[in-house]
Amino acid sequence: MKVRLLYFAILKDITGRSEAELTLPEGTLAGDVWTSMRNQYAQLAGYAQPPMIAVNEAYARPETRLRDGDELAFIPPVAGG
Amino acid sequence: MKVRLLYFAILKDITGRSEAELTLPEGTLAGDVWTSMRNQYAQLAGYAQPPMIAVNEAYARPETRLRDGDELAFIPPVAGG
Amino acid sequence: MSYLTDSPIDSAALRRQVMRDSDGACVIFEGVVRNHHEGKRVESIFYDAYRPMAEKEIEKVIRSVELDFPGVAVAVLHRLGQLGIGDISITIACAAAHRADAYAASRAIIDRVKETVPIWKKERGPDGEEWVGWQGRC
Amino acid sequence: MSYLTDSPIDSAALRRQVMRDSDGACVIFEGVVRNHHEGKRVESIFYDAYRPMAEKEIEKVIRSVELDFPGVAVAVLHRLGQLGIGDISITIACAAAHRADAYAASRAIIDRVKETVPIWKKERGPDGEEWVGWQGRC
Repeated sequence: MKVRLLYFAILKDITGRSEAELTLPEGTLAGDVWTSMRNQYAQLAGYAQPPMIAVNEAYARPETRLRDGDELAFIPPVAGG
Repeated sequence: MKVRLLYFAILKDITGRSEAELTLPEGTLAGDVWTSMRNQYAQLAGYAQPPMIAVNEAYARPETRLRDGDELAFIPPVAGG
Repeated sequence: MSYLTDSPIDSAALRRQVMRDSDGACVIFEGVVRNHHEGKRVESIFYDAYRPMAEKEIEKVIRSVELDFPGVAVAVLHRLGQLGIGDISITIACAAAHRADAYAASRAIIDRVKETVPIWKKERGPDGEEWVGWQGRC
Repeated sequence: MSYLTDSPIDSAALRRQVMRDSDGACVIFEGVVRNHHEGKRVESIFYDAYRPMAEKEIEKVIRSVELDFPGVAVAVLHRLGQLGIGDISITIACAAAHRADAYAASRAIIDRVKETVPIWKKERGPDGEEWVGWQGRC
């Protein structure tokens, strides 16, 4: 299945991109994607716990099972206002 | 001694004037002036206690002894803002 | 420096008076003439004041709030005379590095102004007019 | 209806959106770019957002505050992009019959916006730049 992953703020700086299309095995959890990001980017290695997670523009838990066509984003600590 | 008495708001409406010059015996207290106003104006008869009192543009107690040249005002319940 | 005016209040001007480069928060409070009070319709309000004393009492309120919230910048302007629905009767501008101080100072100022400053209002409505707060309280 | 903008914020326009004849109080909160943060000098701030989600989350904040403070009218606008010292990053306008509700609603909105809305800021200063809140918290 395909999932669109969006990068914002620090994650956009670290990855050097604003989005990616991921091809994932069925049953992948949102938190699993964070684990693979940590393995890929040294700057994230220290962050065992994922930041907040959004699936389809709403907050979701790391245990959320992704589905084909989902839009996934990791939400670093927000600092609006 | 002479004291200038200022009327504001409801007291201006009741007395029909904005100020008066009073000639008072030495030793008159601010509260005494209220008592004589109550005797003069029927609409104030029910108000045994004076409103807040100001002497020379600052809050003062009814027991304040007036002096020649003082400016006295009774302050109805304030409603600014 | 006067805290009283007979003209419409320009809140943006008060904002400009207080904002400094170190301020991260600005709270503007406006008291506005509304069309009701304690269940009765209001059509206009006349504000009277003991002007020189009101200036001094507003000054005292500002000084006390500046002591309670050091570093907060404050501006206050109260309008007098005849005001219609929607007219601003008072604007309070508070600027601070952090929002908690700006909110708290703003609230403290309006609360204290309503307690101590010799300003009065006469409400006019379809049933006549009345000095607010006079009946039974004096 | 968008709660995000790339242009300077006109707080007076938000005020006009919320005021009704029944409102006696208006509280305007402005978040402003200040020249310091946690002891460091700041020269500018870049605001990034997950725009469609931020719109939805601000909407949720407004709805929740409207439930908590019935009768309060609310307008919110957050600016994104590169802001300089003194620029308004967010304006919140709250109108209510009585001031207590206007203050409380205003404070609740800014507090909740800062907790839940996916907006980030990168501070730039003489020592370089940094995403606020990232270090050690994620």
